[in-house]
Formats: sequence, structure tokens, C-alpha cells
Amino acid sequence: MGKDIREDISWAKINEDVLRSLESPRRLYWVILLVAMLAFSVGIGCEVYQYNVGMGVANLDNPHVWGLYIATFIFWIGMSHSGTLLSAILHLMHADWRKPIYRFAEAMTTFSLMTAGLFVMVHLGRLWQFYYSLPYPNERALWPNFQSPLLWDAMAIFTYLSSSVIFLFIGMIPDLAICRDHLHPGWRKKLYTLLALGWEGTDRQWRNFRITYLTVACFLIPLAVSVHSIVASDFAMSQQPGWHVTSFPPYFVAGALYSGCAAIVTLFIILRYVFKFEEYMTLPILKKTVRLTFAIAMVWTYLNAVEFAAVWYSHDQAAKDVLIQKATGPYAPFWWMMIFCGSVVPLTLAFKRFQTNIPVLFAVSLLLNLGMWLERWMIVAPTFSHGYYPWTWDHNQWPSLIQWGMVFGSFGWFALLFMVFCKVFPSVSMYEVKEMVYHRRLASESQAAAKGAH
Amino acid sequence: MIENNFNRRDFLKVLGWGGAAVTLSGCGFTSVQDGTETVVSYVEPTEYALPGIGVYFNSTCAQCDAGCSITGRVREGRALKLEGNAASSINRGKMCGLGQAGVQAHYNPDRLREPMFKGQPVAWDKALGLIDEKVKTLKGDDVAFLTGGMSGHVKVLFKNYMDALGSKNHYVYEAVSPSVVRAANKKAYGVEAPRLRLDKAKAVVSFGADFLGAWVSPVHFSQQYAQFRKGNRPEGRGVLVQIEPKMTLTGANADRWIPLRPGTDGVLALGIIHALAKNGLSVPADVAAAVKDYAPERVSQETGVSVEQIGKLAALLKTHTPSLVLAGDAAEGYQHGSQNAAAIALLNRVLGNVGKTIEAPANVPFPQIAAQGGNRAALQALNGKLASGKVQMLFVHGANPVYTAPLSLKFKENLNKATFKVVFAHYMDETALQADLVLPLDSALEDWATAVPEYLPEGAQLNVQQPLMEKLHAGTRGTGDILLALLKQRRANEYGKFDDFYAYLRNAVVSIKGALGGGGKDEDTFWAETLSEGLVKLPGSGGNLSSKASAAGLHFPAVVEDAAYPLRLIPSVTANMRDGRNANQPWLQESPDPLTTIVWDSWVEIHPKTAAKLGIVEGDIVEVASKSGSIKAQAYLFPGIHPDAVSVPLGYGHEAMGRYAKGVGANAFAMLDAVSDQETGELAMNETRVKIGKTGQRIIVIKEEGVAGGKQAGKKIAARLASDKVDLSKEV
Amino acid sequence: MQSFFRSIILLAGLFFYASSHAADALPPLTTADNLGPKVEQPIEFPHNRHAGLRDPADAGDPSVPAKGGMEINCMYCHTGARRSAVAAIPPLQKCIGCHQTINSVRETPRIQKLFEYWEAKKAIPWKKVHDLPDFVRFNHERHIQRFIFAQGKPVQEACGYCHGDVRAMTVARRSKPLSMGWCATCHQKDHPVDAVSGKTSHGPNDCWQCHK
Amino acid sequence: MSQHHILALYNNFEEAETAIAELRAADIKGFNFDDLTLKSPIEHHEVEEVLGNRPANVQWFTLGGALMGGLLGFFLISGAQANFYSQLKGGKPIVPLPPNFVLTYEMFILGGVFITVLGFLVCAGLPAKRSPLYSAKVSEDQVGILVKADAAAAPTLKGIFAKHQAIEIQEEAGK
Amino acid sequence: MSVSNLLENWSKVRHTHPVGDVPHEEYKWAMAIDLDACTGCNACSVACYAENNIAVVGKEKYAHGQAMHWMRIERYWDEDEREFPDQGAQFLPMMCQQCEAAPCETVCPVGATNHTADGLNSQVYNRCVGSRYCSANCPFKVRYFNWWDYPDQENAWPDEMKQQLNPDVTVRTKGVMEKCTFCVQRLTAAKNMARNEGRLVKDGEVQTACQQACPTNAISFGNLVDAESRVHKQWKQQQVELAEDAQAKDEYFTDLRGYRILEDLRAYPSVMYLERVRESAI
Repeated sequence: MGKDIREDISWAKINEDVLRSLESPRRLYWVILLVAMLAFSVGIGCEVYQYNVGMGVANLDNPHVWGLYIATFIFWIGMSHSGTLLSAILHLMHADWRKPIYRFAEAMTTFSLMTAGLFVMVHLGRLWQFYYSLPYPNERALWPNFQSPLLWDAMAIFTYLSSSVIFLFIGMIPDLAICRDHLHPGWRKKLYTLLALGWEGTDRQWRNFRITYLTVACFLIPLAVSVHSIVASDFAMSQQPGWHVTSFPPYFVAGALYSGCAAIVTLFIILRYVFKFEEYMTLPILKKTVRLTFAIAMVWTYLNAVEFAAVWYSHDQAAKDVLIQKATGPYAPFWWMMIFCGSVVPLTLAFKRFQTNIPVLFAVSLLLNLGMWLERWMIVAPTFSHGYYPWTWDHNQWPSLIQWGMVFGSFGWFALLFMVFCKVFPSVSMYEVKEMVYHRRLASESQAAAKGAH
Repeated sequence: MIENNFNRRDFLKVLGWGGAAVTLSGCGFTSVQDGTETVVSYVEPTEYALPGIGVYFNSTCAQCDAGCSITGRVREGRALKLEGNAASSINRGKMCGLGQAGVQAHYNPDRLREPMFKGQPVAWDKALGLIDEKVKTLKGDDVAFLTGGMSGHVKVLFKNYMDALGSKNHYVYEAVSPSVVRAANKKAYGVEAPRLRLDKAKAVVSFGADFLGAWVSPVHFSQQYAQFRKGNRPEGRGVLVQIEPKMTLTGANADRWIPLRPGTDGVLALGIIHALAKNGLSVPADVAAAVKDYAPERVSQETGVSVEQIGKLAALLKTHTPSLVLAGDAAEGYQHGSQNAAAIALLNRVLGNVGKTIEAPANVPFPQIAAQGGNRAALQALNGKLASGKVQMLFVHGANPVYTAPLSLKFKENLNKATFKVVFAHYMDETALQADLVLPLDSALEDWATAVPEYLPEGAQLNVQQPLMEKLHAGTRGTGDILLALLKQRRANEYGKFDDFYAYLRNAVVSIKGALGGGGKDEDTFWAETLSEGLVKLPGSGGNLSSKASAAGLHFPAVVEDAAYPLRLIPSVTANMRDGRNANQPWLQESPDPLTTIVWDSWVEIHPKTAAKLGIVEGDIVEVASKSGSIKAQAYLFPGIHPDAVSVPLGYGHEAMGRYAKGVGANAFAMLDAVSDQETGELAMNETRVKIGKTGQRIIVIKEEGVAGGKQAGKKIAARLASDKVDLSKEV
Repeated sequence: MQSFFRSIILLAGLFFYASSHAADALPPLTTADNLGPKVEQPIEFPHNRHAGLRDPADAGDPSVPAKGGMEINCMYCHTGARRSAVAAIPPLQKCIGCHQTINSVRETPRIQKLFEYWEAKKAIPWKKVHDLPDFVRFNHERHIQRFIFAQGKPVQEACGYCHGDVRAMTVARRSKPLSMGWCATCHQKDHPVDAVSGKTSHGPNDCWQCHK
Repeated sequence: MSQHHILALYNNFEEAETAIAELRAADIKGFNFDDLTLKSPIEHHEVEEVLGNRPANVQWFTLGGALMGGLLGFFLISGAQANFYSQLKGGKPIVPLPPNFVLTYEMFILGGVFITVLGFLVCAGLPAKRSPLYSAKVSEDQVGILVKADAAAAPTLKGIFAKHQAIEIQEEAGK
Repeated sequence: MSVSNLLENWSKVRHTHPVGDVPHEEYKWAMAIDLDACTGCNACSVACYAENNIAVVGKEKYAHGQAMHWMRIERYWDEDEREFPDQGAQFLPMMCQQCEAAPCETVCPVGATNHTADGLNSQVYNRCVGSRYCSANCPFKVRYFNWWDYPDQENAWPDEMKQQLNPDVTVRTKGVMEKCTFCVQRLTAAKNMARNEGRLVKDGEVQTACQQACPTNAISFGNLVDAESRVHKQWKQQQVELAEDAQAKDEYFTDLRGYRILEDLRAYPSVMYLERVRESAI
């Protein structure tokens, strides 16, 4: 296995390579951007229509009151987690191979959270009254219901989003300073000058920077866990068969990290090509990420099994019925597909041969995410179709094109934000790559010295 | 805008207050508004109406002929909701869904707004003038009247107008009516509508009488049924057995529902008598002789009811006296319908129920206002007369024959042989479309009338129907007013003094106040009380009942099968739709049929076994074809029907009448064979034989019932106890 | 160093202030006046002439402009107030009832207009001034019964609490917010249940009491 | 007495460190060691020994922020729940602790993160004006040492810088 | 309500309901439905449409399962595979059970649905933002969402029919959840009248629309606190306890008919059903 990164790259070259990504990406970049815009405008169209005509256009009904919106909402929340995994957890573990790739992972976190936020909105029957659910002193002297898991969601997502934005920004300050110093004048230079807050890399700044970065990282890890366990409690706290499951929080968190890692692999491959980052986003790093993904995939598979087992051995007949319903009822094809994508497909990653085979990885990572999306859908929908009350069982209700349109559009929205970000801000952390190179060189030199001594 | 006869009813004026248009903004604007909405106040105050407070007026429900008394809630001059009037012995403050929908008949957007002559709007005096000219040119016998069952002073005016024209051709027609049973009752008891006392009976055996759903007076019978079921009643909890080929709502509530081979009701009745005789019940010799061939085995083989079951029935009837045996639509709708009814009457007599649970109805002191029930024979008779071209001019009121007449009668063609057809109508229905002159009627909540129900559960009573609010449409008129105007054309001297029907009615009622038990009171008080009560209880003797049901001449033709048309069509009368006159009321369309839970469409009930044989599954669009016609409708696999029969609800499949009725479902009347009961000549509703074919289309049946299909998945949701497992005596 | 501690303390102060305030936060509104827009009425009805005080001398506080008012009880015209959910606009006949006999003003334009309506037997299309949203159920009867009849508050005060000092108005104009929070400010006070017993109780806080 | 700013740029940390070490050892009149600032493209805490311990206090902000966030959270929520309109919900107490703990926890983190960042800006003196002498090289690959001293001390300082192969030495007369 | 106040009333805001709660003081509206009397005739359902401004959704939307009937009549068949349902069908009127500890209440993000002092499960239309969580968490699925803007739907209320709308009940616009309210507008009116006279509402003084229509008196409704009320007597006689999730009587008194649906979910419904009785001999 090769080195994660060449140790003889000069710091100047790092600067210039990364800065180049802000100037001249491959043509593919613009193609992606265009497609994203189209997809997003489709989503917008659907929402406008739904807003004016009513939720009915989503073809939801009683009892199927929730649909793809909630499922996709969970999906995006999940997606956001591995950003934190890479930047925070691995940071604490001093796994320095994360350094070239954590920046875009964090960006992914931020933007998928924004996307998730959109789904809360489009789900609401009366979007125009959204402000009712915000806690602020108002002339009605009313507060939202703090008992509702949905409100916890809102709170958690707000915390998580703001924190990750800050984390992303703080971590970027030294790089912004670099951009400020080394880009030719223009609106961007002004922007960077503003955002760099006059960073000069003095010892005082670095000292506090180190502590701050560490602290925020420490906060972010429990936060990330809490966020998805709260999303899980939307279901676990409810009383419905198939939702009222104790193991949901860890299960959701695992699923989140899983889909996140898969997404990172996908984006890794795209960025690597689009911005010519072969030097930094190297195959060995990719390999590490893939192995991480594989590990988490297995965790998820296990927790899945645990959940089924728990239901199976419980005395809750209704829950059992729902589970059987999933495996045999109208949703069976999707359910089995989820099992396949989520638990079988990742096995390919166990093979060294595939761990660095970019086309395979690309395909696999997409399949994994498909599986994870299906998982969310399979959590939400079947419970409605086969709940406690037999009279209202309803097995033939399917999402309308409007719902699909918005799901589709959300990917456009995400891609749009993400791609714009990567073009405007350095998606590889220059100063940390420098540190990485520096420390690795020191290390290997000392090794060499040690050898020489013998 | 207000008809002159209303200005004394100023409080009926509609106010803008909390007006619907405003209410509709519902969850709209969320903050205080200033000076956008208008508040209209009365010009003159009334002691009744205070804005924001509901006022209640008593009237009479006109949704069916049962004659329930209603109380309408009026606010700011708008009739909002109908409740039952507790003072009435018929519905005692209760109401059925059909009655609740009365407001939708009133506010219906498809109501006729002005008279139409050959499709063109005309002014009222012009319209009435046209009639005047026409009748002048005709002799009385050329003029015929087709009306629904009627009573009270509207009936009186009708009769008088016919006299004025010298016409004897009054055809009183109800597409759905117990007319055969009526005749049989007349024979057996000497009265057409004896009082039935379910509340006194220990057991009720009903041959297809859907008294909880759509038979005669459902609300009243439902209340009796509730009494009948009470465990803490002296007679103890009653037992209900329903015997019919297609499960009705009543069948669904029976302790035992017995599917019977269509048409064999009489045989079973005699079989039961036979069994009773065996069990040692003393049976008159003539009867014993008549039933001697009806040994359980034979009966069982003919009727498809097991010998054991027949035994059980006999045992039940023997132990539970008094009991009550009813003959309903399912029993009477055959060529030998009268026979069936007679046999059942005989069973009652043998059981000695006559006088115990079958009582004499009170007789109405004034025969001219007494109810005249409609029947189906009338239509056939009129049809014949029309066909022969003897009818020049035809008045139609309270009936929609073009829709309800079987195609095989060719009624529509014959109708057009009449040169001048006047139709009184609320909607532009199928018959109105054929009319030369259409006269738009006030709704029942706008109109004045009196009514004497045909079925009188207690003493006779005169129901008053009075306006609950001002007219919605200036162009409509009350039946009474129209008739009065027509009569003025003929007998000005006699009717000139009444400036409107209200005046006539008040005068007519007040003039007989003595007989109505208001002797002591002065006219105004009496009238005021009458209006506030909404009804007058008529004093007067109960009639007397004869028990002369005889076994003489009872014979039942063996059921002949028809290979080409293997199945029996049972057109079902549903509580929502009845004969289809209320089809344009959306609440009724959207309230699911109790048994199939289907909405907004008609359906074909097939027993799963039969369906399996024909390869039909739920949702298949099947064609039901008889000799005289065919319909297409969705199949619904229904366990509660005899395998040899299929059932289609009546009342759907209108081609006109309004947005909610038009094109919904298929019209089962159209395909009926014109077979009649031999004695009464009534159209035999259940005599039509049909065959069923798949069309290849399949749809998802739109119904309330979900995929669970009426299963409870092992949960205790709708629970049931066996009567011997429960102690009802101490219940509240 | 101590600059840093100062900032810490400052921050702490800020947080506690913010938290306690936010927790205490009730509607920003008190019973402070907030005038609604002027409303164009078919007849510019002078409340001050009818309900206003007879002459300034009687007026307890001089701020009340009471040039020759009639001191007519609100409920003389708004008869619904004590027995119905809505106070009601008096029927036209009521106006006429008095004004037939008052010849002094018979020829003034407003009264002439009034009689035009009367002769035409047309109801006057008054504009609603205090128009709550349709999902709000405000019951005049209960408030009047409780505060005027049970507790014995003077009519002007009881009505005026929501409708402002009508004595000083010509055409009535909304002078209170009538917002939910404003209702609450009064509902959560303890009011004596009647004049005699010292018992008090606050208004209902159940959503369905006022929302339908 | 006029002050001078001197910036020396080095190729690597070793040279910079030795230079700093010497400056520290040599007690130069008119030059206070606290006025020495090290500027580097990457974070390199080995220099701290030579620089001596300079305080970093962000963690105190963190502590305060987190605690206050938590408190605010709990009291805001419980207080709001117990307001005039308090209505029973699902048979749970009007102020149910488990949900409030969830939200308190979130607020705890929120406060922590925000105030930490605030603290960072305070402690690191950001945002700041650009200091008089700044070389873009520092954000590329060179290590800079910025000192403030009396004009008198300037030559000595420059001497020392030069001795340790400073690539470049800039000087500027400050106020 | 200030923090200090919170601390003062701590115990007040900490008790649970209905178990271990201070009982309802004046009113606890409840129902008892006798399935033996119920014939499944649908009168109650239509009466409910009339009283509560419920929209008629029309064929197509009904097909999508978007019907709004607050009160629905369910029809069950026996599940032994007999050829004929010769014991008839089972009918069950199902409407909001007004649970004492309603699962829908806790989850509403804006607190649009609450437990009122009278023991009702209130639904405040104008507060609802349409998250539909309440319906998702309702075991009986008796909450109905306005998927479309029914007031503007031609087939729901053409202009003439708008005049029939009950001014005491809000007409719900799109995006709002709605459900059976036990005809709260009638209850409020009755309570106001009673208060004017300084008394409590007497039994029979107020009826729900469904109860008033029901031709067989299958539905009885009233104040469970009032020992004189019919409902109270029925619950007592059937030994059904409001605050129990499993009735003691089920152990030994099997000859009592009273039961509540899905009781074990601990929602404590306010509607008691009386089992249907069928003659075993015939």
C-alpha cells in the first residue's frame, strides 16, 4: 500500500494546486452544475404546485399521512453525519489521513442538513404558518409544544447546522488567509479578506485556534449522535407498531454514518476527478475510507438484525404483523432491495481488488445510498399501511410524481450548493495538508536517522 | 324578493351575520379585521330572532313518506340543521340520514328556478295561462294525473282540481312501495297498514321486511327495535330472525339471517305452520289441511332452508309468544307475491299474533286528508292508457316515472303520445325533461303543507309542514299555491277569497279545529299552537281488526329455472337511495352503504361461490343482462346473498337531475321484466332473471372498507356476546 | 487577563438576563391603546351624542369630551350583549322609535339619511368594526353577565375595556389590540366572581373556550 | 522614543527557533520579549518552549457558555411550558422532564459552541487589522518573526536575525 | 409565566393524568355506545356532516382515501369461514375516542391539540400547521386531514350550500387536521347557559349531533363526573374504570358488556362500547 501522500510536495505547490481548483475545474464541473440546477428547478416547480393546490397532490391519504418527504428528510440528516465523523472523531484520534478530505466532508454535512431542513418545510400542510413552531415571545402568548419530537428535531438540526457551519468556517480561516494572500485581486479577494478576519498565523492565533478547534470537535461528536437519535425518536417515541422500537436511536446513527460514508466515497471520486486532486485525494486514503464504510455497513447490518429479532421475540403482535407486512406485502420488493443494497452489496468492499477500483466503488457507493434511502422509506411507509386499526389498513397507496419530483429536486439542490462551495472555497485544507506533509516527513526522516544509527 | 305570504314571517329573512361566505374564510386571516365585513340588522325587530342565537321551528320531513316530524334550527334566517321533533309518535325526536339530508334538498344548487315551457323560461302567469287554455280545450277524461302517494290539504286541492276538470284519472304511483302486502293486509286484517308492535313481540320473524333500513317507517321501527332488544323489558330481550335471499340492513342485525331461495317465502311460511302443528300448536283444521303437504323435507328442498333450521324456527315461534311475522319487499315481489303475503298473514293468525302484536290503526276522521299510498300498478295502468293515446294532457307530481319505469314498459314513448305534459318538479329530472311545461316547486323547507302519514304507529296525526326560512329562489312556488292558482281559474267564486295557499290552509285547519281537539281555543291561539307544535294529534277511535287470513287457495308454483338467465335479480332498496328521488344530495351519495360500504356508485352483489364459478373478482365491471335490458356495474363479492341471486341497488344511474346524481352508477329499474303479481297486478320487482358476464374491465371499488375486508385481526374491536353469556337485566 | 474575566462576567450577565426575560416573556402588549383604522360607515353614527355624558360638570375626569351626551346605556341599543354571543346592531326601528319624536335634529343630514332607509324599509349596511377572525368564539353574554350583572361593574367600564371609551367617539373605532395575548392579559388576572363573596377566579385558558 | 517593527523570514522552524532562543537569552535593552510574535503557515507547538508559556483561555469561555446554554434552555422551556395557557398533553406532566432534558442538552451544546467561538475571537484578537509588517510568504511556506523594539535596539536584533540565515529582513519605523 | 412562578407551582405542573391525577372537577364528557342497539344505519354519520361543516370530497378523492367523515360506521364479518354470515354483520361507529392520555397530543409540534379541563381532546384548527404527526400517532386513525382546499371545491359547497354551514363551527381550510369534537360548540353553548344560571349542565341538556339523531338511542353522552348522568350509570354498571388500562371486571365478571377499544395502549379512551348480544339458540 502506497503512501497516503507524497512527502516531498513543497508547501508552495500545495498552495498553487489547491488554489488552481478555485480557478479552472474540468468541464464536467459545469455539466454537473447545470444538471443540478435543472433538477432543483423541477423540485421548486413541484413545491409551488403543492403549496397552491394542497397536500393532496402528493397523493397522501388517511392513514398514509407521511410519505417520501419524511423518509428523504431522514436520509439527508443521515448523510450529514459522516462529515462530523471524519473531521471531528478522526481529528481527535489524530488520524491525519483525514486531512485532505475532511473539508468537503464537512461541507457535505452542512449542505445535506440544509436540504433536510427543506423537507421539514415541504412536508407541512400549512407552510405559511411555519413560524407557529418557532419558540419566540409572540403576541399570542403561545409557545410551541416542547414535548414533540418534531420540535426536538428542529432544535437539534438548528444546533447541528449552526455548529457545523461554524466548525467549517473556523477550520477554513487559515486557508482563507492563504487565498487572500495568493489570489489576484477581484471580488473573491475582497470576500476572502473579509472572511479571513485578518488571520496572520501568529503564535497567539494558532494557540487559541488549536484549542477552539479541538473543543468544537468535542462538542460536535455528541451533538451528531444526539441529532440522529432525536430523529429516531420521532418514531421511537411514537406508539405505532414498527416504530416503537427501543433500538432505533443507535440504529439510526449507524445508518447515518453508513450513508454518510458512502456519500463521501461518491463525492471523493467526483471531486478527485473534477478538480484534479489526484495528488491529495489519493487512492490509499480512498482505501481507508472504503474500509471504514465497510465496517459501518456491517454494524448497520447487525443492528438491523437486532431490530428484527427484537420484534420477533417481543409479544407485540402488531409490530410483528408490520414486519411480516414489510417482507411479504406490497412493499416487499423495496424492502428486500434495501436488504440487498445495504447488507450484500458492501461485501464487495471486503475485497482489496475493489477497494481502489474507482468505477466499482462509484457504482457501489451509489447503490449503498440507494439502499439507505430505501431503508428510511421502509421505516416510514409500511407502518401506515398496516397499523393498529385493521379497518384503516390501506395497502395500495403510492407517492405521486410530485413527491418524487421533490426528492429528485433535493439532490439537485444539494449538488448545486456543494459544487458552488467547492468552486468558491478550497475543498482541500491546505494548511492541514502542509502539516500532514511536514509531520510525515519529520517522521520518515527520524526513521531514516534511526536506521543510519544502526 | 319575498312572496307576499311571507312578509308576516319577517324573521325568516336571511341576515349577513356570520354569513357563510365569511365562515368560509375559516382558518384564513388570523388577525383582527376592521370595517371589511358588513353586518346587516333587521329593519323591524322580532321577539323570535336574536342574532347569534338559534331559533327552532317544527315542520315535517318530506324526504320519504314516513312523515317524521322535524325541528329545524334557524340562525340569522338560515335553516342550518334538522332534528327530530320529540312530540311526534312516529320518530320521537329521532331522525335517519335521509332526513338529515333534507337541508341539501333545500340548498341544492341544481334546483329549478323558474317555470320552463318547451325548454324556455316563462313567467308564472304565462305558465298557468297555458294550462288554463289547454284544459279549456279538453274534456275531463283526456286529462290524467300521476302523483306520488299524498295526503293532507294538498291532496284535497288536487282532488278538487281534478273534479273541476272532471277528470277521474288519478294515478297514485310509488316505484317502491309495499303495495302487495298492503292488499294482503286488507284481505287478512281488513286494514292496509295495521300497527306492528315490535316492541311487544318476543320474537320477530321477518320475510325480507327491511324495517330498519327502508321499509315503511324505518325511524319508528328502529325505535321499536331498540325497545325489542332491551334486556330489561318485561318480555325479555326479543329475538329477530330475518329470512331473505339478499341480506338487508335488518338482516345484518338479525340473530339469525336465513338465506332463502328467492320466491319461496310462502312455502317456508306454510312449512313452519306445518312444523308448529307437529310441535302441538293447535292449528285450525282448514289450515292444518292446507299445510299438510308442507312437510319439512319438501319445504327444505324447495326453499333451501335446512330441516333443522325450520324446526328451530317453529320452536322459537312456539315458545316466544306473542311474536310477529312480517312480509316485506323480498316476499311480495313475485308473480305469486300475494300468495306469499297471505301465507305469512296466515302464519300470524296461527300464532295468534293478530290483536297482540298486530293492532288496528287509528282511523283518520277526515278521509279526504287521509293518506293515499301509491303503488306500482298505477304506472302500468297509466302506461296502457297513454299507449292507447287516450290521454291528451298529463300532470305529474312527486314522481319520476321516466326514470323508475322499466324500459320494457316503453313508458317514455307512450308519455310523448300525450300532447301536453305538466310536471311539478324540484330538479330537471328525467321526467321533467320530457315535459312541455315544468313548474318549479318550493323545497320542503320553504313550502306550506299538511300531511297524514300512511303508517300511523299511534293515534292519527296531522303533520304541518311550514317554511323554515325565506325562499332561496324567487321563481319557485309551493304545490299548494300552484294548485290554488289553477283552481281559481276554474272555480274563482269558491277559491277567490284565499289570496294564497297559506290563507287557504289556515282557514281549512282552523275551520275544523273542533274536530282537531282545539274546540276551546280561539282561532289564532289554536293556529299558533299548531304551528309551534308542528303537528296536531287527531282524536278519534282506534279502528278494528279482523283476523280472516285463510289458507284457501294458497298454491305456490314450482320455481321454474331459466337456463339462459340462471340468476335472480334482487333490486335492493337502500336506506340512502330508496327509489332515487334523493340521489342529488351529496351527503347521501357519500354516506357508505351500510353493508358493502360502497360510495358514489352502484354495484352488483354476488355470492363468492357464484363469483368463483363465473371467475369474477371484486372490482370486475360485469354486465347484468335480463330479457328487457342490461346494466354495467362493478362486482362486489358479498357473502350475504343467496348463490342463485344477484342484487343491484335502486336509485342510481340518473341521466339527469343534477350534478351529484347524473351519471353515478347504473339504473336497475330500467332492466326489470314487466312481470306482475297475479292478484294485484303490481309489478313483481324480484321476478327478473338475469345472466352475468364479465366486460374485461376491472376497477378498484371505491368503498369505506379497507384491505382487511371487515376482519378484526384478532383485536377486540367490535365484540359480541352470546345472549346466554350475558346478564342484561340490571342494565341502565 | 482581567479584560478577559470582565468579558466572561459580562457574558454571564447577558445570558441570565436573556434567559429569565425570554422565560418571562408574555405578549409584548399590555392594554395600551392601539387604534384601528378609521371605518367608513353608511351613516356617521355619533356615539358620543348617545352614550356621552350629559355635560362636562358630570364628567368625573375632564379628559372626557362630553358635550351634551345622552348617557344612554350601551345595552339599550346593543340588546344582544347580555343574552347572546353577539352584541348586535339595533334594528332600524329602534332608531326611528326615538327619532320620530326628536324634531330638533329631524332635518339634519344624518337623520334624513336614517329616515330614507326607514322609508325604503332597507337595513343599513353597517361595517363591522370589531371583527374577530372566524375561528374565534367571543361570547358577549358571558362577559356582560359576569362583569356587569354578577360583579356589578359600571357598564361603560365593562364594555369600554375592549371597545375603548366609546363616549368619546363618533363612529366607533377599534382602540384595543384584541389580539390573543391581549385577551390573555385579562384572562389570567383573578377577577371577583361576584360583588359580595370575596371569591375570585381567572378566565378560562382552555383553547376550545374561545376557538371553534 | 520611536518604536521599530522588524520582520524576519525563515525557511524552516529550526532556524526560527534558534533565533528566538537567542533573542530570549540576550537581554537587549529596549526590546521586550513579549513583543515577539511568531508567524507560521502551519500550527507548530514545539516553538512554545522557546516562546515561553503564553496563555490561551478559550476553554473558560467554553465552560461558561455551555453551562449558561443549558440553564437558559431548561428555564426557557420549563417556564414557557408552565405559562397561562398550559394544557395537559397526553397525560404527561405539564413540565415533563425527559423532553426538557433533551432540549437542555441541545442548548448546552449550542451555548458551548457559540461562546467557544466567541472566546476564540476574543482571545486570538480576531478580527484584527493587518499588522504593520506582513509577508504573504508566511501563508505559503516561510516562518516569520515579528518584533517590536526601540529604534536603538533594531540593529542588534537585525544582527541576530541575520546570524540565523534569515531569508529576508524587513524593517519599518512605527509610531 | 415566570421562572419564579414555575418553581412555586412545581407540584401543580408535575402531576400526570389520568393516573395519579386530580380528577376532573366539573365536567368529564364521555360516551357509551351500545353495539346491540346500533343498526349501522349511518344516521349519526350524516348528522355529523350536517352539524360540523364536514366537506363532501366526491368520488375521486374518496377513492384516494381522503374522505372526511368524522364518524364512520365500520362493518365487520365473522371470521370463521362459514358460507353465509348467518349471524349478521357487526357494526361499529368509530369517531375520535377523546383519549384521556391521547397519543396525538404529545407529538403536535405547535400544541394544536390538547386535553381540555372537560376531558376532551381539543383540536385547534387555526393553530395547526399540518405536520400530521397526530394522525400518524393515533391508534384509531380517526383524525382527518384537509388534503385539499375544500371550501373552494365546487362539489363540497356550491354557493347555495354555503348557507347551510354552521356558523358555530370553523370551516377548515387546506392543510389543517380535524376530527370529532364531541360537538364542542353545543357543549360550550350549554355550559355558558348553565354558568349564567350559576349551575352545572344537567344530564340530557346537551346532546351530540350523532346521539340526537340515532334512531335506536344506541349512543349516550354526558358528564361522567355527574353521578346522575346516564353515561355515569352505564360506566359504573359495566364497571369500566376511566383510568385503567385493563379492567378488573374482565377477570371475573364476564357477563358485563362494557369495553374500550385498544385499551391496553394506555390511551384511556372516553368512549365505552357495549358488546353486541346475539341469541345463541336460534
